[in-house]
Order: sequence, then structure tokens, then C-alpha cells
Amino acid sequence: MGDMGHPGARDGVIQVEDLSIIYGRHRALDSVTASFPAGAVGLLGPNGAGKSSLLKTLLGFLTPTSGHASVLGMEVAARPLDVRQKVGYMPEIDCHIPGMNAVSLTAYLGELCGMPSVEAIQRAHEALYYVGLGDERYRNVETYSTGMKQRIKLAQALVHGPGILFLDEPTNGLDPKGRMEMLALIRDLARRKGVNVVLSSHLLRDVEETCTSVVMLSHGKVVGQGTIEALKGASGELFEVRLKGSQRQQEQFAAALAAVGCSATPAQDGMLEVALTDGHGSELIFAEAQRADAQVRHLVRKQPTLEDVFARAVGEK
Amino acid sequence: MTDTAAPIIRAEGLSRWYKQVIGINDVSLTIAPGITGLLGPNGAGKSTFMKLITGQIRPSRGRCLVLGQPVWNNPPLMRRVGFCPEQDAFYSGMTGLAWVRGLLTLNGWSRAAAQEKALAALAAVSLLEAKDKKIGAYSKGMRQRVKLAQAIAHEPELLILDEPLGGMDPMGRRSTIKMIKDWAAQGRSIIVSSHILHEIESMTSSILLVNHGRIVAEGNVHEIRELIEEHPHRIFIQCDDPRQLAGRLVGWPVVAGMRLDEDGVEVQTTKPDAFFTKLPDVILADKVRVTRLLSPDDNLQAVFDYLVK
Amino acid sequence: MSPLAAVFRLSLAVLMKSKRTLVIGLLCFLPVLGSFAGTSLILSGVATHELTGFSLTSFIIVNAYVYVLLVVVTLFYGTALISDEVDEKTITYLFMRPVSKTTIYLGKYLAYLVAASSLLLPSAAICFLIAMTADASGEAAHHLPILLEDLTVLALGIVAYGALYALLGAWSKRPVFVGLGFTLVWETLVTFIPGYLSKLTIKHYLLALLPHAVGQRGILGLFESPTSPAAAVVVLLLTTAGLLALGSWMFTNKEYVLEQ
Amino acid sequence: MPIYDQSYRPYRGTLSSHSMRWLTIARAGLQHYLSRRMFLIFLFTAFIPAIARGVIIWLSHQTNATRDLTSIDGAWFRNFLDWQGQFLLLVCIWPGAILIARDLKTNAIQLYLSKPLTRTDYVAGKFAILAGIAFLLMPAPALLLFLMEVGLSTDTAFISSYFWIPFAILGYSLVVITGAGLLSLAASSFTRSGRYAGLLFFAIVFFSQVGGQLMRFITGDHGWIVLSLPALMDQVGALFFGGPTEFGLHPLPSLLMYGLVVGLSLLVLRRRVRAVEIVT
Repeated sequence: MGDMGHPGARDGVIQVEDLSIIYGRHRALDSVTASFPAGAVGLLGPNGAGKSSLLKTLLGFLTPTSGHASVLGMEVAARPLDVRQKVGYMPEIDCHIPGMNAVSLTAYLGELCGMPSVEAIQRAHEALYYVGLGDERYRNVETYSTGMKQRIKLAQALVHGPGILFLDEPTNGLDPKGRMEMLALIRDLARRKGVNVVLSSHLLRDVEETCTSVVMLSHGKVVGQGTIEALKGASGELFEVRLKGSQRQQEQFAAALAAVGCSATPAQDGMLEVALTDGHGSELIFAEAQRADAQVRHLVRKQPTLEDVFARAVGEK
Repeated sequence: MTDTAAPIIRAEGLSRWYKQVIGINDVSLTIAPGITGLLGPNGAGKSTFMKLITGQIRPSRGRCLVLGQPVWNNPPLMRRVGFCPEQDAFYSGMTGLAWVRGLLTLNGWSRAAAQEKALAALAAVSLLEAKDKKIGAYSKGMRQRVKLAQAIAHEPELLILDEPLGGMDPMGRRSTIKMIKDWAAQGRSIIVSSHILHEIESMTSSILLVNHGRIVAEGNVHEIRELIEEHPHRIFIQCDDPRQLAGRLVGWPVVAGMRLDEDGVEVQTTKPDAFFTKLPDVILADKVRVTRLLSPDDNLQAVFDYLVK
Repeated sequence: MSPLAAVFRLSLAVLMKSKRTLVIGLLCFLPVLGSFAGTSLILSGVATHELTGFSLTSFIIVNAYVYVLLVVVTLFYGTALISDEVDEKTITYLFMRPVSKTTIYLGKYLAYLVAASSLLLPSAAICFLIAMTADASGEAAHHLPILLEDLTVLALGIVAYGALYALLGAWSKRPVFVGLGFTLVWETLVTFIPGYLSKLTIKHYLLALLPHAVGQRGILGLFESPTSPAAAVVVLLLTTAGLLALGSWMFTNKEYVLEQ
Repeated sequence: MPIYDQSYRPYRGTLSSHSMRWLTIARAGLQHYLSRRMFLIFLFTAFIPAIARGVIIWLSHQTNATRDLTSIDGAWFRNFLDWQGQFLLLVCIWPGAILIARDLKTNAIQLYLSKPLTRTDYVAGKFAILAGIAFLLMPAPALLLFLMEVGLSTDTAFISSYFWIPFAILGYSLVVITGAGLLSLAASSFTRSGRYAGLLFFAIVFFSQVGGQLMRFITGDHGWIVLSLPALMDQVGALFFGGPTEFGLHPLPSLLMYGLVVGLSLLVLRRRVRAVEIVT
């Protein structure tokens, strides 16, 4: 099947048809058929769902047992090197080239993509500025924290100007501030810089904040794909709230909500997850907080999370 | 025993640099007993200070006293200090119990006494059921807890914990914070390092702020909170009709500035406390349906930028 | 429990649990295989007529053990004592115990002695016993003292090389390279230069103690200026003590933490 | 006045094909090691024998007294290369044995193989690093000594009878460096600890020596000596330079053994150098 002539190739950045990878009894991928549109696409699923296997097949690391895949119109099996020249890959595991600093590492990997050495150094600096690495770029990479290594991994994936980015768990090991900055970078790349992104993550909040559509995997099978909006449908009344107030005041607030049939349960980083039953608007949160003389410092309405969408999709299959 | 009021850590003109890179630059301070939070962005000199007070490195200049004694190559002092390092380093082939018991025998206890203390420590960090499992097969949270176990097993007077909550899920975080508070209640002094403000806030009120190798601020977390409060604060509110809400808010004296964009309004204020207390009145009075309310720079970095300026 | 014993037991447990002990154990098994093959060839008459069980063992002891295995095993365990723990950053836990660094260093050295000798000495003895089946039954008892001498030489080798490689592990980031550089280049180079220079190697004293004919030592033996066995043992023990003292001093004063 | 977007810009330049990737890896590796003080000190010590022999050549041309003491001929050069073989073994232990082991430990191999280069490019690049260093150790000084001898000799007697020596030097070095280099890389790809890989290499080389000697000692048939890798080097030396070997010349067994070493090393490299751990 000619790769350019294939009808689906034009709209889909990545086409995967009936792809299977089987190691002995373990079916890492089970006849996966999916089309990744342009822009930022989330590759969702718990650990071990086959996300990494799919990414590695698209990179030509794994030869599929059956079926085939094409990236940017190029058949992976036929032209793995051309595909990898157009792809920027950010591996999941902690990795770096030993004995180098951020600049020489990024430039070196740029050269390995075929860039002339002078341009590689210049592009390396540009990429490192973009990911927010300041003058610590001249320090040996072994002394870097996980957060800084994640930034270099993104920089080396960008240095040769790829048409598409494969990001495997990009916010791994980042503190809250680092995570927000990484997601902002990914949004900027996909929305304003015209770089297609495949973001593989088991953190559904990351995908929700960066991607427009998703492909959902579970046990090697596709359990759902499409735009997040379409998959989510109607939006319920769920809020992520942080109060400024003592422990007692927070308990009073939670009790008051419970009395009215709503609920406030503690979540990560000192947040509260507030679920309002229908008929109650966010004013109720402000009212109850005021009555418990606590301050609402942070309130974000959450549409039904991708967790619910994913749970529903897995439930159906 | 030194009298309890004496400082647990004293640094006098303490400096440490690695070739040209400054780790810690001429720091003089005393840390009183109780829980002290050591706070600072990554690479701010926090880990250098931790390595100095645990005797892993020598000062380039000045002195560093722990419980009144110099700490470099001072084994007897280690009987009174427990350390939980940040790195994820273990003998992965060994079981949790064997490892903690082995380390305890180094304190001089017999195998039986060490076994008993090790079990007590593992129970304290609720790892009893995994005691015979190899550490290599532990989850990140369990590895963090077994590190804590070896730090408290010999019942030290002073506990030094480097990023104890790193990589833990909310449940694990909450139980570790509770544990740390219980240990302090038993009269132990604890130094906890972290780069996340509200984690430290939940454990203690006395904080040491470190940035670029210098002590930026020392004292009570509420004072630090006030510092955050005083510096210009940005609050973003998203609702159905942002212009109408903006109209109501502009009249408030506490509001210093405002910026409107398509789906919400961003308010600048120097008295966020007063603003947040008054805000619900407007929302309830005008039945404003608020979908997002957040202040982008209410965090540690904001404090540093403000203090360092 | 005394701190020294505690460090010893902990370090031994770590050494014995590591997967690599399996591979090194396999390497120690190879000479036993060689001895078995040689013996069966002698018994089946295929081997050259003047080859006896005893000459087979002395060949194996000199060439397989003293020249290769002794270096591989001592270098592997000697450097693993300090370098592995520093690389894996587990040394911090030991430093935070009320135990002097010298005690840690010596405790680990003792653990190394047990680990290395528990692999080398039994396998050497087995080689001897297998090969002895090729000779007349009386021969084995007659040659037993020779075996004991060989085992002492190997034990002294473990003790001396261990002290040297532990020092290298405490001092340099690349102990294997420096260690093999010493063994390959210095210990062979120096024997080509006649006179006293060869007294500056551990191998010279080990060879002086070896109860086997000079011939089997190959070219190294030609330039040797003789040292009496008693002197050799004294020198080896003194060198070991000196190296251990230097190693523990280095270990106590060096900072083993990755700088920022 | 248009405001240019300072942040990320797509790359306009052209990306060359993957043919010369191994050269990029080799250049980066050589640059890394040749800029390190420790390594340069080691290289200098490896040059001392060459300097000593240079002095001997110089002296042999000044006073006729030493003329008959040391005859500069094929055996002389072969002996020099044999001696440099010790340093080649050391270089195979470090940096040779850590070239791939450290990439496995730091997972750098994922970064390498996610770029448009094949596993052959990667192994060829790493081999070129080791070969580059080995070239500085063995053939380079030997050729310099040869040129020095030719330069100093007043008549053409030397050049006419020994014109073949440079080719022998290059041939011998190529064969030995390829064999030792591939074996070292295979050991390096076998484990994540460079230290352990170096030890494995040392054990393989010297156990093969013991094996060869033992089989010869037992059976009396000198052909077995070829099992020993150092003896194999000696056989290759004899093939290129002529002259005696300790236990006779065995061209066919040597070729077989050399093929075995290279073949096995390539097999291990093909299996171990991959971007994905096949975990069933």
C-alpha cells in the first residue's frame, strides 16, 4: 500500500492498522487500529496498557508481529530512519549521555539527527532557552536533578525541528511548579508552534490540560479514541478547592456541604475535591466557606475527568 | 546531656564551595530544638547544608556544630543522630528487616536486640507486613518508609530528613507528616528539608529559607505567609459575565489593578486576605457563577523573588 | 556485638547476595573443569606420557590461580568493597552510624577475605584432589604438604592484593583500570629489569613462596633475584599492614559525595 | 516593526543522511577522552617504550659500536608492537569496557537509538573510538620509528630490504585492534557496570591463555596454544612479520579462533545493543 496515496494518510498524522505485538503468551498490543489527528493527542492507559510498546513500534524499536503503522505518511517498517529523523522522542526512563553538559549533549544528539555541528550548537542553545534551562546548562549532567533532566530530554527531542513529538510520561519526577511549566511548554508547542504531539501518560490530568483528543489503551487494546470534548459529553458539577483556614474550619466546611447532600473530600497537595449535587452552584462553596470563616483561595471547576471517561470506556469493553 | 534549650545546630561563618561553584556562603545561624523546616528551590544550597550537618562533607570555612559538637568524623555523635537521605539507594538484594537490623548492629546492639528494635521501627512506619520482602521489590513509597525506619530505629535525639515526602502519594504523605509530628511530640528535634511550601507548613511553623547558598529568611511560617501577603498578589476569576464582576470589584480599595481577558478577570491586590474575605459577599449578592478562581503565584518562588529583590 | 563484627557481617551478606558472586564463582569452577579434563585424558592414556597428576595441579595452581584467578577475584571483591557502595550511594548509611570509618574499612576488608578465600581456596583444593586420582594412591598423601603450601601462597595473595585493591577502591574512581594497570604493566614490566626492582611487586614474593619448580614460572623467573620464603612472608604481611593503614587513612579523610 | 517570536522555531536547515553517523559518535568520544588530563598522562606513559626505541635508533646511527648490538629489522618492530599490546589490553579495559556499559547504565542507548541511526552505526561509532585510541598506541609510533630509521640511514640498504614493514605494521594492527576491540565492546555490552565489564574482558583474555597452555601441556599438541588470545596475537605477528613463535606457526587454527572471537563478539553485540529490553 503506497504510503502517500493511502486515503487516511492525509488527515491522520499517524495511522495504525491492526497492529499486534506478542511476546510468547503476553500480548503487548492486540490488533490496535487508531488514527492520531494533528495537534496534541493523549495516549492514555494505566501502566502496562501497551502505551510504551506502541510508541516504540512507531519508532521502529519493535517489529510488530502483524499489521503496520505509518508516521507522517511514512511506513515505519519500510523507512524507520526517515521516520526517526522526523520524530522527537522523550523517553520515559531517566537517561542522559554520560560525561556531557546540557549544551554538548543536546548539540551532539542534534548532530546524530544529521545537523551540521555548528548549527547543532546554535539550535541546542535555542532549545535549552525554550525549555527554561539557564546558566546551569554548562554543568555536567550527572549533577542534575530529575526535573532538569526532564527539561534536557525535551530539548534534545526538539533540537532537530521534528514534525512530531513522542513524549513518554513527560512530568515524571517533577515538583508542582516544574509540572505546570512542562505542560505549558507542551501546550505552546502543539497549539502555537504547529508541532504534533503524542503525549503518553497514566496521569490523566496532564493529558486533560494539554491535549485535544485521545487514544485510550487497556491491556493492549484500543478502548476508545476521539476528541476529549466529544468523549466527555455533558459537564457535571465537580470542583477542586483549596481553603485557607485551620483544620477545624475545613472540617466544618466539609460537614456543612455534606449536610446539603454535597461532599468535600481531601485530595492531593492539600486540595479538597468538592462534588455539588445538581441545583447547587459554586456560590454554595463560597457561602459555606464564609460561614466557616475560611477563605476560598483556589477553585477550579472540573468537567467529568478523563478518569470517568476512561473508566466508562474500560467498563464497556 | 546538654540542657534542652541549647541550640541543636550552630553554624558560624559556615561556607562550602566546590571549585568555583558556591554551595553555601558564610552562613551563621542557630536552630532551636523542635521541628525546623529547611526550605528552598532545588540546588539552592539546601543539600549542601544537609551534607554539612550530617558530616558527609567538611566546611571550606567556618564551623558547624551539631548538638554542640563538630560533626565531621565524630562517630559517637551519630548515636544521637538519625538521617534519612534523599537518594533512592539500597542493597536491593536484602530484605527490609535484615537491612535495618544490620545497621542497628553497627550501633553496638546484639543481633537479638537489633532485631527487636528493627521490628519496632518497621512497625512505626507500618512496614511490618513487607519486612521479609526484598527492598528491590518495594514500591517508591515503601522504600521511602524503610529509609525512615533506619533513621528512627536507634531512637536518636535529632532526626535529619532530606525530602522525606518525595514521590509519595497523598495517603503516604499524610501518614508520614503525622509520624514526624508524633516523633517531635516525644521530645525529638527534627530538621526536614523540602522544596514544597505547604508540605513544610503542615509539619512546623519555624522555617529556614535558603536560596543561592544564603539564608534568605529565618523564622515563623506565618511571618513568611505575611511576606507573601504583602507582595502584589494576582488572582484570576473566571465566571459567566467577567465585565459585570469587574465593575463591582474595581471600587474596592484593596484592589490595586485589574486586567480583563476573554473568559475572566485578573485582579492585583496587596491585601489578598482582605480581598478573599470580602469576595464571597459580591458573589452571593450578584449570584455570580464562578467556574475558576486561582492565584498563579501564591507559592514559594513568589516569596523568594519578592524577598531576594 | 562489636562494631567491627557488625560491619563484617553486613558487608559479607551484601557481597554474598550480589548476582556477580555467581559469575565469579563460575570462573573459579573453570580450573576444576580443566583439572577434570586433564585427569580423564591422563587416565585414558591420551595425554603425553610424562604428564602426571601432580604436574597437572602445579601447572593449574601456577598459571590458572596465581596468574589469573587470584587477580580477578581479589580485584573484583577488593574494588567492590568501597567503589560499589560509593557509586550506589549506600555508603551514607554506614557513615551515619557510631562506627569509625577505619572500623568500616577493616570490617569490609575482613568480609572480602572470607568471600574471596571461600571461592579460591576450596576450588584449588578440589583441582588438587581430582588430579591426584590420576597418580598412584600413595602419591596424594606424599604431595599433600605441597597443596597446603600452595593454599598458603594463595591466602597470602588474597590478603596482600586485597589490601592493595581496597586502597585503590578508596582512592580512585577507576580502581579496576589502575589495579589491572599495576598487575599487567608494572608487575610484568619490572621483572624484565634485573636486580631489585622486582621486589616492588606482590607477585615476586608470591612466586618466591611457590613450592613449584622455577621452570613453570616461564620467562618471569629468569631475572628474579632470589628472596628467601621467610623474608617473602614477612614482606607480604608488612606490605598488607602498610596498605591497610594507608587505605583506612584515605577512606577516613576523603569525601565520598558527588559535588554539586 | 514585526516582533519576532523568540521561543521555539522550526528548523530550516537540511538533515544529512545517516551514512556518517558513526563518525559523529567516534569524534565525540575521542574528543571526550583526549581532553582528559588523566587519559593524556596514560597515553604519555604508553609512549615511553617508543621514545626509548627512538633513542636506540638515533644512537645506532651515531656510533657504529651499537650497530651490531641491535639490528633494526622486522623482528624489532614486531617486538615493539607486541610490547604495545599490553597497553592495548589496558585500553580495552578502560575506556574500552565502559564505552557501552556506561550507556546502558545511564540509559543513553535509548537516546542514541531514538535518533535516525542504526545499531550498526552505534557499535561502529563506539568501535571507532577504541580503534582511534589504539591507533595512537600501536601503529602510529611504530610508523614514526620506521620513518626515523629510514630518515637517519645514509644508504638505501634499509629501505630496499624492509619496505614491507609499514604494511605489516598496519596489517597486524588492524587485525589485532579489530579482534581485541570487538571483544572489549562485547564485554562492555554485557553489563551495566563498566568496572565489571573490564574485569570480564581481563578474565576472558587470561583464562583463554591458561586454557590454551593447559591443553597444550596436557596433550602435547602445540596446535592448542591457539586457544590463548595472547598467543593468537603472537601467531598474527608471525604471519605478518615472519620470524619464530614459541610453539610453531598454526595459520589455520589461528584463523578459526580469530573468526570465532570476532563472530561471538558480534553476536553478543547484536543481542545486547537494543533500545528495548525484551521482557516476556
